[in-house]
Amino acid sequence: MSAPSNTILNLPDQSTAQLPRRNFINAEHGLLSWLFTSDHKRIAILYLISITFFFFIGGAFAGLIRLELLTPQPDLVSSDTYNKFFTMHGIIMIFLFLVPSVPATLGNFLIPMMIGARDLAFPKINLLSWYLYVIGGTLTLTALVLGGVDTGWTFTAPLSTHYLNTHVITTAFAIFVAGFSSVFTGLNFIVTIHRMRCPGMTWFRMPLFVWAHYAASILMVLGTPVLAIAMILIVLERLVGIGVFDPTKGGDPLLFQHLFWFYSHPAVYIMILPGMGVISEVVSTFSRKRIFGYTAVAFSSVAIALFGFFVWEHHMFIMGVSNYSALIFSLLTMLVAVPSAIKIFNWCFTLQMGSITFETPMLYAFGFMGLFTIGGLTGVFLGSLGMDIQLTETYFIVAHFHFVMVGGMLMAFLAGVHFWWPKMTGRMYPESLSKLAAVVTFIGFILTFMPQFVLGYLGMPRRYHAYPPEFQVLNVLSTAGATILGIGYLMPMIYLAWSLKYGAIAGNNPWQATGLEWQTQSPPLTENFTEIPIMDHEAYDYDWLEHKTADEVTHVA
Amino acid sequence: MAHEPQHEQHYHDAANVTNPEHASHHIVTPRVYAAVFATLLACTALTVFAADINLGVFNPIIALAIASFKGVIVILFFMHVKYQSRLIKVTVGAGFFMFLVLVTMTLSDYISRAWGLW
Amino acid sequence: MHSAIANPQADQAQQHEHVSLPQHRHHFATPEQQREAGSFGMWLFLLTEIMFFGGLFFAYLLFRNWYYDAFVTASNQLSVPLGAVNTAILITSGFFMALAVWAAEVRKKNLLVLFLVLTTLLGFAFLGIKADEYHEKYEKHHIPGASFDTSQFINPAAYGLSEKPLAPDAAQKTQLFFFLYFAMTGMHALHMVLGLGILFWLMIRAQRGDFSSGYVAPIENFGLYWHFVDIVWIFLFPLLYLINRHPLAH
Amino acid sequence: MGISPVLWQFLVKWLNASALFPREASTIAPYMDSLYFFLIAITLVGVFLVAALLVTFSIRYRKAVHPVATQVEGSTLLEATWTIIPLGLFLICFVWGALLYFRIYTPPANSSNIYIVGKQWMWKAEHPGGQHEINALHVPVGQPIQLTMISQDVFHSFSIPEFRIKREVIPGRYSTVWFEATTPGSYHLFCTQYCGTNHSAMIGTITALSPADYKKWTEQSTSGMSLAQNGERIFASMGCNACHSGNAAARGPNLAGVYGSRLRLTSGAEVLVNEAYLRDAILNPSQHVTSGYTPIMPTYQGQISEDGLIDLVEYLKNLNTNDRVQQTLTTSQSGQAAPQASGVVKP
Repeated sequence: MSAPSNTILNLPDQSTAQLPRRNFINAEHGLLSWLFTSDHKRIAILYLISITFFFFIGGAFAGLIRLELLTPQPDLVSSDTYNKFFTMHGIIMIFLFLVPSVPATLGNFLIPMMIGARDLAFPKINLLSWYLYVIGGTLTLTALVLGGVDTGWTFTAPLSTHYLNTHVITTAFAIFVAGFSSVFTGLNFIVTIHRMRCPGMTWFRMPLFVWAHYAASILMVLGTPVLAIAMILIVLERLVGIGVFDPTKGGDPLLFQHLFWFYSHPAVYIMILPGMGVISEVVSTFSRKRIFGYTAVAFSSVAIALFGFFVWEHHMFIMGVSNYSALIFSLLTMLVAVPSAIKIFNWCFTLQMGSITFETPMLYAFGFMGLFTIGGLTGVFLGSLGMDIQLTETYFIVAHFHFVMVGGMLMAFLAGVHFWWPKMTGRMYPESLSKLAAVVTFIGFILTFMPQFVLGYLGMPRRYHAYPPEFQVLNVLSTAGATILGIGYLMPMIYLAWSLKYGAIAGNNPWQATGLEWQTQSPPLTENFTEIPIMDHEAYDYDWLEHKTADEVTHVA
Repeated sequence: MAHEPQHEQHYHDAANVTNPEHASHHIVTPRVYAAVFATLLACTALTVFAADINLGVFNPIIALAIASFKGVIVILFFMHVKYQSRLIKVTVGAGFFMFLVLVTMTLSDYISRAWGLW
Repeated sequence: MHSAIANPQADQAQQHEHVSLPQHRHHFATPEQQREAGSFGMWLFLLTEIMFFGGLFFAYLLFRNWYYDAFVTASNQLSVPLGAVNTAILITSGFFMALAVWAAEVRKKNLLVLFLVLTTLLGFAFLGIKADEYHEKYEKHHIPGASFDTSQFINPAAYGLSEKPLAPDAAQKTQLFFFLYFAMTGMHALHMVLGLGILFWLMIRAQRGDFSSGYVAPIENFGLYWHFVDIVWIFLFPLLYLINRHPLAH
Repeated sequence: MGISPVLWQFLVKWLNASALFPREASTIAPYMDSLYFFLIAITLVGVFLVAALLVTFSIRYRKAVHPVATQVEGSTLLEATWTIIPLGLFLICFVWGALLYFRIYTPPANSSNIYIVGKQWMWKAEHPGGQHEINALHVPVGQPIQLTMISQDVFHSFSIPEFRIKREVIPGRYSTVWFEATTPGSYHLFCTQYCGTNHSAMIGTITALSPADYKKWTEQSTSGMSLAQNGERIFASMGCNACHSGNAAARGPNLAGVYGSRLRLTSGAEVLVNEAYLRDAILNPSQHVTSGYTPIMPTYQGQISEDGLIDLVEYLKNLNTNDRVQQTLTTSQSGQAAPQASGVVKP
């Protein structure tokens, strides 16, 4: 700590640095060694590749949607095609990207390492879960290739059950299968976190990343099956035509809404909670400081998970639910906003008295905090009953959930990927290029989605193929922003691939972070640790790190 | 065969302080199983019998009470939850709690729909 | 706190040399940890099953309250004796499964195999009776869909039934009952079929002696699954078969 | 160098239209806007607070200035502050929003009713006086208008952004919303719930007219037969009058003046007869049997369109006496053989 510098980056001497001779990547060779692996780190890499693939497919659809909306006239594609575009964009981004993004890649890779375990509790189920994901993804692509599906990702009955002739059954089945992938991931995490912690790793010594995943896993395990049954009922309704959701036969279309949102609201917490975990790690590391109010942040994750189950009806406020019931759900919605506010302020105050550096993950984390604050507070607009009437089903809601999901979750995902990239691959990404990407992403994002808030209050409905001409200016701005955003996402894709071969050797702990995953070699051994560590300090204990002797590092040269 | 559930030869790993809920294993005897089995059969007979008497609103309540009782003893004895760690007990509870949340919160809509005139 | 590395495996190996089993997976520190993780994982899986059936149970609850008369009449078409016998069969099957877990724990291989066989046979008996009930529904046109026929509910006297006749609009709602009946019992039967498949695999392994040396986790966890399937039926039976069995007194 | 002409054109277009907020054209709009501004204020304060904290701390505690971090455990007081203050603000949003919600979804007693039927992909508006409109709605200014809406197929949503109202149009159930237009002019009508292929073409124009203009429009566009008259015709042709004749010995209950009354059903429940009840009683009669009557009425599910149901409902709403019912009945009985045995349960 002599000369003050602007970075904590602590790389080994690059002239002599070498990747560890034995690590999980070179432990075995050949495609089959990957496809039949039970190593959580390799499965995480498999997930990373597959979700990146689906992210760019989903992103391509987003691009096409924005391109169509450049002009008010329905000129680029036909209405049916447009409807299929946004349906595919939604289904792929939500079920195949956002839900598994952080948990299945970073969570899978890091949770066992963070709690000092050799693997997840059920490695084979972990692999099964990846295969289920791939099957789900393949079925979705099948539906796409066969002609697509145009239900919207919400599958609203009776539209999806009686009035459409697209590949609803294939897609519903795809979501059913992908859902079980998510159930098994969540189940694996819960058991691992309960049962596999190393000696000394008490609940309140766990990194907040693990807490956030624990909370998200509870939601996955308890929520997803309800989506599964809703999808089965949709399929049966289409096949047999029996009328559980058909009012002419005595059914109730709102029953589907209840079952669907019972999962799909908690699902947004499944998506955002792991991202919050990433931000906790990043903010702590780059301000060299324990997270302000660790316990509050940990419990707020669990509180979000718990309250998250009690608010689903706010998606149905104008759909003909009982007004009294709407009151209860609106009140509970206000309560669930509080833990998120706690987290934001705790992260802010973690910076206070810190020693802050501004590496790429930190820039993404700042982006997350700003955008998520806007996304979260605009959620309060929608939870407030009267306001919801004007805003729901318009571009306001589109902007709101993109602020939370893209501005929040995707920023967190990129923060996490950059943060742990040296750990996962053993190499550094190019710092200045990635900083540029972070800034480009942020600007592109604001430009894309800010105009949509205005459009929403002006009343432009979502899922519109054509729109009145006075909305054009804002739509053009949004499309322009989307172009910049697209560049912002392509850049990491390219330079991260480049860094696999040409990046600087990272060494064990380039960020001088405190997590157990950083105390071992990069990339780690297949068995993570040569010996099971003993946790004898609190999480984010930078004093411990400073006084740690070299031999405490698990290392095989 | 049967062991007392606590403090016998099963180890408590001093290093593994992370698992205080660590429960020792308990083998349930066939005699207990047989008693539970007999109770279940008796309850089945009882529920069929009770269904044939007209008790008004109490019919479904009694039927569900008997079914719940049967479910609980299956969970406690056949599924060994009685001898399991608190974690497992909480887990089982959480499952039924979430089911009740699904039912009651959804019913809050259905029940009160008719209250207003809209 | 200088020695941050310990070797619990070595410590535990000293304490518990007898627990070293071939089924012990490398990433668990101890077999006990493995066993607890397995059973906890199974319980979490059963939680997802509760929520999965929960959606159907809620749909049933809702429509039963809305269309009570139709549900009563339709429910009276189900055979209580068959349902009760099936309940008894399933409970007995569960009883033998519980005994199988016991046999595995006390390492009695032949008893274990015997109990597994009995469990399986009773499982098949249950499915056989269920299939017979389904067939009867098929013959009476009570399977929801194009061939569904409500005339029996509108004019029961013509079919020699003492039921209260239903108005045509109410009679249509019996289709909802039968849909839920088939969806719930069908989903339950599907779980039974999967369970029977696993039972065969367990029988083969039990015969091989895999579970006679203290390694009982697969038997134990499958037992949890099988009992859960029992519990679902324990609720399905009164809900579907015994809604209101005294129509004349009503 | 000037602004490129394309960009200039865009700016002019945008600024000429409502730039950031839609026009306030109903009595609800100011209420909605004030809540909106309040929420925007909260958001701005929140965002500036977070941004200010981030920037200030980033500058003051950047590594070059503050090389060694000082470890702080947390502060219960601070954490309690940012738990309670947001909670308080959110609760204000809840109460304010709830009041507004009930205002928008509770029509005033003096509102006049217009029926809306949504179907893929058009809006039909039916005025009680018999004016039918497609993808258009003419309303008078200064008069509360209640919309009673239903969908023939899937979920639709009836949205008039300038009026700040929106309500889902549900298959199989009436939903209602109300507004009172304040400024004459024409406004957008959107379907905001995704409803299939031509969802974005399910739009229309709301024309708010001054009372005088509205009167003129009403007279010009009447179809000659009011909804109630149409309903009366259906009532006779479906044979409803055979049982609901109002005679003491009739098999069906007397329907004159039934609207707005409280009925006791055979199930023991007491219900208020409103539009929804009347519609449901026609489609699912066995669930709405008036106490003292037997469930012999057949269902008309699938036999009357939603428009026909609206006509019938409107007819029953205005039915104060059975004179004309009995008159029609006599004519039809003398004119031909016994009417269709519509009251009898079909075998």
